[in-house]
Amino acid sequence: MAHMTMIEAIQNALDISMGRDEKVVVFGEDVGYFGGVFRCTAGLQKKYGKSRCFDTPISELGIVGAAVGMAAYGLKPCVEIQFADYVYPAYDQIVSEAARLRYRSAGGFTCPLVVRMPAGGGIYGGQTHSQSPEALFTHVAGLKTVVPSTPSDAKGLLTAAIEDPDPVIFLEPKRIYNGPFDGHHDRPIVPWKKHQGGQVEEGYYKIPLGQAAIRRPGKALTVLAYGTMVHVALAAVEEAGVDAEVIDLRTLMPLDAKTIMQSVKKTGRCVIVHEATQTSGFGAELAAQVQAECFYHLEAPVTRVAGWDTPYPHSQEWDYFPGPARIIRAITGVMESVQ
Amino acid sequence: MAHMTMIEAIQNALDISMGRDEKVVVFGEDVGYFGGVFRCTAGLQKKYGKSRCFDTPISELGIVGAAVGMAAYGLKPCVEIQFADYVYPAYDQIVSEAARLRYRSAGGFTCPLVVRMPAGGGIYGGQTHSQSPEALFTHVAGLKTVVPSTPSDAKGLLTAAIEDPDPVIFLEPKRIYNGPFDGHHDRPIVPWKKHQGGQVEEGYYKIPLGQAAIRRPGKALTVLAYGTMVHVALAAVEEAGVDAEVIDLRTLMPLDAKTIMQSVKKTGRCVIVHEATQTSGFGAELAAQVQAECFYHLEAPVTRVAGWDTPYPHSQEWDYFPGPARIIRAITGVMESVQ
Amino acid sequence: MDEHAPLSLTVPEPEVRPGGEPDFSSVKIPRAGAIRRPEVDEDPENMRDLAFGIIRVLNRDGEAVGPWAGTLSDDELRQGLEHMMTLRTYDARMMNAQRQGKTSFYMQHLGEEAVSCAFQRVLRPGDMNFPTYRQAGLLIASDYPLTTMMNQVYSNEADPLRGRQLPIMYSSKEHGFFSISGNLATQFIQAVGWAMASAISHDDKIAAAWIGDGSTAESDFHAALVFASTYKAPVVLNIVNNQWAISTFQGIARGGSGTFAARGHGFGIPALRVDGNDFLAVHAAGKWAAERARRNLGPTIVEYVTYRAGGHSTSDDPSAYRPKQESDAWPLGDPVLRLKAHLIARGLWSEERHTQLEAEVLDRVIASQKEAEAIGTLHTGRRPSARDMFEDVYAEMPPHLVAQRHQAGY
Amino acid sequence: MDEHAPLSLTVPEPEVRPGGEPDFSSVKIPRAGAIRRPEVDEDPENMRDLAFGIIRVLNRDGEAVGPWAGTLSDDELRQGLEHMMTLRTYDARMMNAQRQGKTSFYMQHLGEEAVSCAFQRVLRPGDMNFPTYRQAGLLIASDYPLTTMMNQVYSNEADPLRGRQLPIMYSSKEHGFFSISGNLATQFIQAVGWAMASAISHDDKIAAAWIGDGSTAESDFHAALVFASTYKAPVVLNIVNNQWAISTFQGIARGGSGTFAARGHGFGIPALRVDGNDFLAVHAAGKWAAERARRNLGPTIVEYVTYRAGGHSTSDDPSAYRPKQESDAWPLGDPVLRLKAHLIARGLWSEERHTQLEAEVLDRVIASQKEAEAIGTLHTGRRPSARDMFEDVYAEMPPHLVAQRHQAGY
Ligand SMILES: Cc1ncc(C[n+]2csc(CCOP(=O)(O)OP(=O)(O)O)c2C)c(N)n1
Ligand SMILES: Cc1ncc(C[n+]2csc(CCOP(=O)(O)OP(=O)(O)O)c2C)c(N)n1
Ligand SMILES: [Mg+2]
Ligand SMILES: [Mg+2]
Repeated sequence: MAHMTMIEAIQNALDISMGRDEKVVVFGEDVGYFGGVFRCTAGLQKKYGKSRCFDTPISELGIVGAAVGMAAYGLKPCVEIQFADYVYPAYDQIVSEAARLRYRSAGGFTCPLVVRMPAGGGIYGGQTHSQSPEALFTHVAGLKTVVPSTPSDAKGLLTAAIEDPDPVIFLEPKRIYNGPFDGHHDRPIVPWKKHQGGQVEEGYYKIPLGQAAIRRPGKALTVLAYGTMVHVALAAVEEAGVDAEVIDLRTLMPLDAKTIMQSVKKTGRCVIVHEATQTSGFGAELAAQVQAECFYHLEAPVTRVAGWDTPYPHSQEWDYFPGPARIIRAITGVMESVQ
Repeated sequence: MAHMTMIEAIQNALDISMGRDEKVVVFGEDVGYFGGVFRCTAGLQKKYGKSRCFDTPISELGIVGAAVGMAAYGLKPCVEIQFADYVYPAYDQIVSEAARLRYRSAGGFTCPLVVRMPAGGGIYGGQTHSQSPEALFTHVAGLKTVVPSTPSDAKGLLTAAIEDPDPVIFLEPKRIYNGPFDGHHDRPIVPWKKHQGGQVEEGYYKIPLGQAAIRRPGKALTVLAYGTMVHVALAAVEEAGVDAEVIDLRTLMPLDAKTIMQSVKKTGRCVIVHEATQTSGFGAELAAQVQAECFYHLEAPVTRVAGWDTPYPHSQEWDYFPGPARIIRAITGVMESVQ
Repeated sequence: MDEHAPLSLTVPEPEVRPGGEPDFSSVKIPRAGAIRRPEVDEDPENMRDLAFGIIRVLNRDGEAVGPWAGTLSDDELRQGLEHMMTLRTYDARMMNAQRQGKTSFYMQHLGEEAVSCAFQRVLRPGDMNFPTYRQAGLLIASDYPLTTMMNQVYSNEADPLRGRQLPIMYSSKEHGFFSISGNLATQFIQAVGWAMASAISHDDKIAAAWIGDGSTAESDFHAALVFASTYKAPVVLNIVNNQWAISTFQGIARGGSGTFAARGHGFGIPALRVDGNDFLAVHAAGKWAAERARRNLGPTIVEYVTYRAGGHSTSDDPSAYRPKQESDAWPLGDPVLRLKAHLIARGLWSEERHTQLEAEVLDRVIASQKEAEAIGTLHTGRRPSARDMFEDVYAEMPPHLVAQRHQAGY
Repeated sequence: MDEHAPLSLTVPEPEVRPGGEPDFSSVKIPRAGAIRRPEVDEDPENMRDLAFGIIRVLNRDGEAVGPWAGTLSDDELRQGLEHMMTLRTYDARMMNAQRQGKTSFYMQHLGEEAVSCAFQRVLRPGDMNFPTYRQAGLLIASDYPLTTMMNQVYSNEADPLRGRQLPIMYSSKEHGFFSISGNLATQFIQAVGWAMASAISHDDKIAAAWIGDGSTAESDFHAALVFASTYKAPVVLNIVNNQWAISTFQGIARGGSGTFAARGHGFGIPALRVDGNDFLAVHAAGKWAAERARRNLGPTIVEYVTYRAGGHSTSDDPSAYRPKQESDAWPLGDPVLRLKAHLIARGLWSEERHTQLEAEVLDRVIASQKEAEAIGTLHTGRRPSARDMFEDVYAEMPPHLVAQRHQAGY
C-alpha cells in the first residue's frame, strides 16, 4: 500500500499498463514532455519514449480519430482530452466511429480505446472547465462510461478500462484529484493521505467495470452518486443523521443495476445526486430504472439533486454546485414523504 | 386550407418566413440549386436569390459555425443538416457556442438560429440515416428542441422556431415526410392527404413552442410520444382497445409538463414511447419527472418503449423499431399492474 | 479613408446547369507524358507544380508515354482491365437488383473504375485502405469474393456484417479494407492513426486514406493533414475528385484554390494530381506515393481527376442539377475504353477477346448473384436473425442488452 | 519489390528544453523593409512568397523603412505606445490581483501587446473582432473602460457578464469585441459567418478572426478557411504565432509546413507573415488585409510572429518546459521598447516623457482598480446574485428554470 493522490494513481495505472503491454500508447495535448496540465502523464515520455507518449496538435478530433485508427491497427491508445468540456470536437469520432466499429464490422475491426478527461466543477473553472458530460456518452450504444471516486478505484478502473476490448470514456472528477471533498468549499482541504481511498495497492490490479460499491450501508434510504458527489453525499448523509445506504456507481455503463435495485427494494427510498445539469442527465435514467424496478417498494418519489439547467457559472459556482444543503433538503423531503 | 406533405409544409414555412423577413437565410448541403435531398428547400434559391439560399461545402461544423456568426450579426439562419446522424461534427458549435452565447455574453450577443434535420428510422437507412438524437440536445441548457408530427404542426412550429430569439433544434421525422405511419410497415402507405394533419392553413401562422397537443383524450392511461411515434402510439392504442390519452409533446424543451402531469394524475398510468435508444433517451427524463410529480397518483410503474440499446441496424430495422406490438405489450402490462 | 461599394456574397456556380450545353473547356488538361516525375525524396517545396498539372500516361493514340509510364507488366494491365470490367458489370447488376427491390440502396462507380482498381495494385498484403463507398474496386482487385459482396448488399444470412450495415458498406480486415462508415471523412484521420500505429510498432505496413472532393471540407480532412504532416505518417492521402458531391459541384468545396491537391501545400505535404481515368497514371502515381510512405518519407496527397458518370446513389437523379450529356462531354474519357485501346494498340488485346471477356465476366457475376440470391435478399430467403442485432455492441453482452434481447423474444 | 527499413514515428521537438541554451538561430528573420508590398488585388497565386518572409518596418536603429512603412501618423504612434503600456500595466496588476486571491484566474499578453493594439486601429466602428483570450489590446485600443474590464475579471456586481464567465472572457458588441469562448478556435468560423452576413446584407462592415498557433489544428480553423475561400468572405484571418501553446511548441501544430501563413495556400487565400512585435508592421499588414476585405476581394491570412514571454496563464509555469532565458533570447525584441525607440529616434518622444507616461498609466490603472475593488472582487464586496445564474439561458425563462430558481431560494 502507498499513499497516492488521484493524479498519482492515474499516472501509476498508466505507467504499469505501459510497462506490461507495449501496445499501450498515451497522447494528448501537453501530455508528452510536460506530462499533462494536471500531471497525470508525468514521466511517461521519459520512461517509454516519444513514440509511446507524445504531445499532439490541439485537435480533439485528431486525437480520438487517430486513436480509432491505432486501435483498429491493434494498439491500445489511452488518450487525454484536456478538459471534458473540450470533448465535443471529438464527439463524432467517439459516437459514430469508436462506439460502432465493432458492431458495423461484425467484430472484424475493434476499438479498444480509452478517452480520459477531467470533469466536474468546484475549481472556479467557469462554464468551460466544469462540465460533467457523462449522459452524452451513456446514451450511445457501444461505449462504456466510468467515473471513479477515489485514487484506489481510479487506478483499478483505469487499468481495467485500458484492458477492455471496447471504447471506454473515463471521466476524472478533477475537484477530487488532490483530496476528497465533502461539498463544504469553505472548510480546509483534506488530502487523500487522510482518506482510506488514498491507500493504493502497489503494482498491478484491476477493478472490473460494471460493479458499484456500497460506500455506506444503511436502511433508511438509498443515495446513488458517483465521482465527487459520492463524498458530498456521504457528508450530507452524516449531517442529516439518516441511516442512508450510499452507493458509488463507479461505472455508469454497464450499470450495476442489481446492487442499486437490491438497495432500493430494501430502503424504499432513493435520492440521486449528480453535478451535471438535471434535464436528461444520467439521474434521469437512474430514476426511470429505479421507479420501474422498485415501484412496489417505493415509499417516496425518486428524487434528483443535480446541477441546475444552466451553464456552469463562474462566480456563482457554489450556488450551482449541488452541495450538502440541497442534498439534505432532498433527503429530508424523501424521508418525510408519506403516502 | 391546402393539402400538404410534411415536406411541402416545411418548404412553405421557409418560403413564408423568407418572404416576411429578409434576415432569414437558408443554407446547407445540396440545399441551394437542387433544393435539398428531401426537397424541403425546393424553389427557394430561385425565388430569393443565391445569397439567401445556397449550397455549402460538406462541413456541418462550418454550416452551424457560420450560422452562429450570422445570427450574432443579426440574421436569422435556418440551416439544414442533411441527416440528424451527421450533426455530430457540428455538436461543439451547437452545445458550446449557440446554446451558451446569450448566457455568456449576458445578452450582449444572441443566437436566433434553427438547425433543421431529418431524424428517425423506418426507411431502411441503416445506422447512419436513422438516428433520433434528441436527448443529446435536451441535456444542453440554452437549446430548444422541437419534433413535429404533422405537416400542419411542422409549418407552425418551424415558423415559431425561426422567429424564436434562441437556438432551436428542429428534428423532422423523415418516415412521416410523405404520410403518417402507424408502425405497420407491411401495410400500404397512407398519404397526408387522407390525414387531418395534412390539412395545412395557408399563409402565415405559428404554433408556440412549449405546448403539447392531446391527440386522443382518454381516461385509462397516458401515452407520451412525439414525431413518428405519435401515429404509431395512436394506432397501438386503438388496437389495444384501451381508452388511452395520447399526448404529442411537439416541443421537448421547453417541455409542457403541465399538460403531461394533469393527464397522468387523471389516468394514474403512463407509457412513454420513442424511437431513440432507451438508455439516457428523452424517455428517461419524462419517466423521472412523471414519477416525481405524480407519485401518489401512479398505479403502475411508468414504462418506456424505445429503440434497443444498439445501433439502428439495416435489415433488422423492424425488429429495432418500437412498433405497435411492443407498445401494446407495454400498455397491457401497465394496465394489468396491481399494487 | 476610402469609400467602398457595399459588400456582396460570392456563391460559386458550375458553368452549366440542365438545359445548357456541357462545357469543360476550362478544365486544363496537359498532354500525356508532359508532367515530370521527381524523385520520391525530393523536397516537397520543389514539387508544387505537380498539384496543378494532371499526370497522364495514355495519350490519344493509346500509347503509354512519359516519365510515369512503365509501372505495370502486360499481365497486370490485362488483369486491370478485367477488374474494371468486373466492377462495372457488378455495379450494373446491383443497380438493377435494387430497382427490383432486392435491396434498399446501391452506389455505383461508373466512370471511376480505374481509381480503385489500379491503386489496389500498389499495396501489399497487410497494408490497409480506409475507403469511402466508391472504392469497391479495391475489393475486386484483391479477389474478395463477389458473392460475399452481394451477400452484404442483400443483407442476407451470409452477409459477413450480419445485415447491420447499409448495402455497399463492406468491411474486410483480411483484404485490407477498413469498415466503411456512413459518416463522411471520418476514415481520413483514422487512416493516419493506423499509419502512425504502424510506425510506432516499427512495422512496414502503410495505410491508404480515401475521400471524395466534397468531403474534403469536413473537419476530419484537416485533422488528417495536421497529424500526417506533424508525425510524417506513412499514408497515402487519396482524394477522388469526381466533380460532384451529390448535387453540389466541386467548386463549392474547392473554393478559391485551384485544385484539391493544392490543399497539401499548406502542410508541406507533396501532392500529385492525376488523370483518374487513366489506369496507368493512377498506378504510377499511387506507386510513387506508396514508395514515399514505405521509405518513411511521410504522407503524399494524390488527387484523382475523374467524373461521376452515374447518379450519386440509387436515390439520386442527376438530371435535376446537371446537363444529361455532361458525362459524355467529360474530356478524360472512359477508363475501360482507354485501357482497352492501349492494350489493342500494343497488340496485347483485340475486340474479339474483349467481347469474349465481357461475356465471361457477365457469366461470373451472374453466377455469383445466383449464389447470393439463393441464400436470400433483403426481404426474402434466409436473413440474419433479429438476435444478431444485439451482438457485437460490446465484446461481451452486458446485462441490460441480455434483458432487452429477451424482451425482443430471443 | 524493394526492401524497406522498418518504419518509425517522427515526433517534432523544440531545439532546446530547460537546462539548454536558448537558440533561435533557425528562425530566419529578413531585415526590415525587405519584403515587397503587392497591390491588394494582386492574384493570390503570385503572393506566395509573403507567407514565408516576415514583414518588418522598424529596423535596428528604430527607423521605419520599406514599402510597408508610413501607415500611421505621429499621434497614432504615440497613442499606440500608450495603449501597449496600458495593457502591460493592466496585466501586471491583474496578475498580482490573482495572486492575492481577488480572482480565480488571469491570462496576460506580455510580449504580444503590439498585435492587438495595432490591429484595432485598422478597424472602423461596426466592424467585429472574434478574439481569443489574448487580445485585450483590442478593447484597450478602442477605449473600453479599464474599470469595466476589471469588474469582469473580479466577477463583481458591476461585471457586465454578471459573474458567469471566467476572468478575461470579455464581451462587448459596442466595442466590436465578440464574446470570448473557452473553447478554442470556435470563433474562427463564426467570424467568417459574420462576414458572410455582412456581405449578404450589402453592408460595409468587416470581421476580424483571431486564433493562436496551436489552435490552428482545430477543425474550426479548416471550416473557416473553406467557407472564407468559397464565399470570399470579407474577413481578416489573424493567426497569432507566439511560439507556444501551453507547453507545446509551435512545431507540433505546424508540422511539415514552413509557416502557419502557408496554410492559406491550399485555399487560394493570400497570406502575410508579419513581425508581431513591430507595431508599425502589424498595422500595415492589418490595413492591407482589411482593405482587401472592404473591397470585397475576400479573406486574407495574417500570421503574427511573436513570443509569449509570460506563462500561458496564472496556472502555468513555463520553466517546466522551456529555458528560463528563452524569452530574452527572442530575436524580435520587445514591442513596447521598439516603438519607444522609434519615437525617440524620430524626435517624437523622450526617456523623460516615457517615464512620466509610465507613471500616469500606472496611476490610471490603479485608480480603475480601486474603483473596481470598491465594488467587489471574487470573494468580497458586492457580487452578482445567484438569481442572475438563471437569467439569459433563454430570452424568456421557461417554467422549469423558474421552478429551479425558486428551489434555489430566489
Ligand atoms: C458527415 C456527413 N455529412 C453528410 C453526408 C451525406 N452525404 C453522403 S454522400 C455526400 C456527398 C459526398 O460527395 P464526395 O465527397 O464528393 O463523394 P462522391 O459521392 O462524389 O464520391 C453527402 C453530402 C454524410 N454521409 N456524412
Ligand atoms: C477545444 C479546446 N481544447 C483545449 C483547450 C485547452 N487550452 C486552452 S489554451 C490552450 C493552448 C492554446 O495555444 P495557442 O492557440 O497557441 O494560443 P496561445 O495560448 O499561445 O495564445 C489549450 C490547449 C481549450 N481551451 N479548448
Ligand atoms: Mg465527389
Ligand atoms: Mg500560441
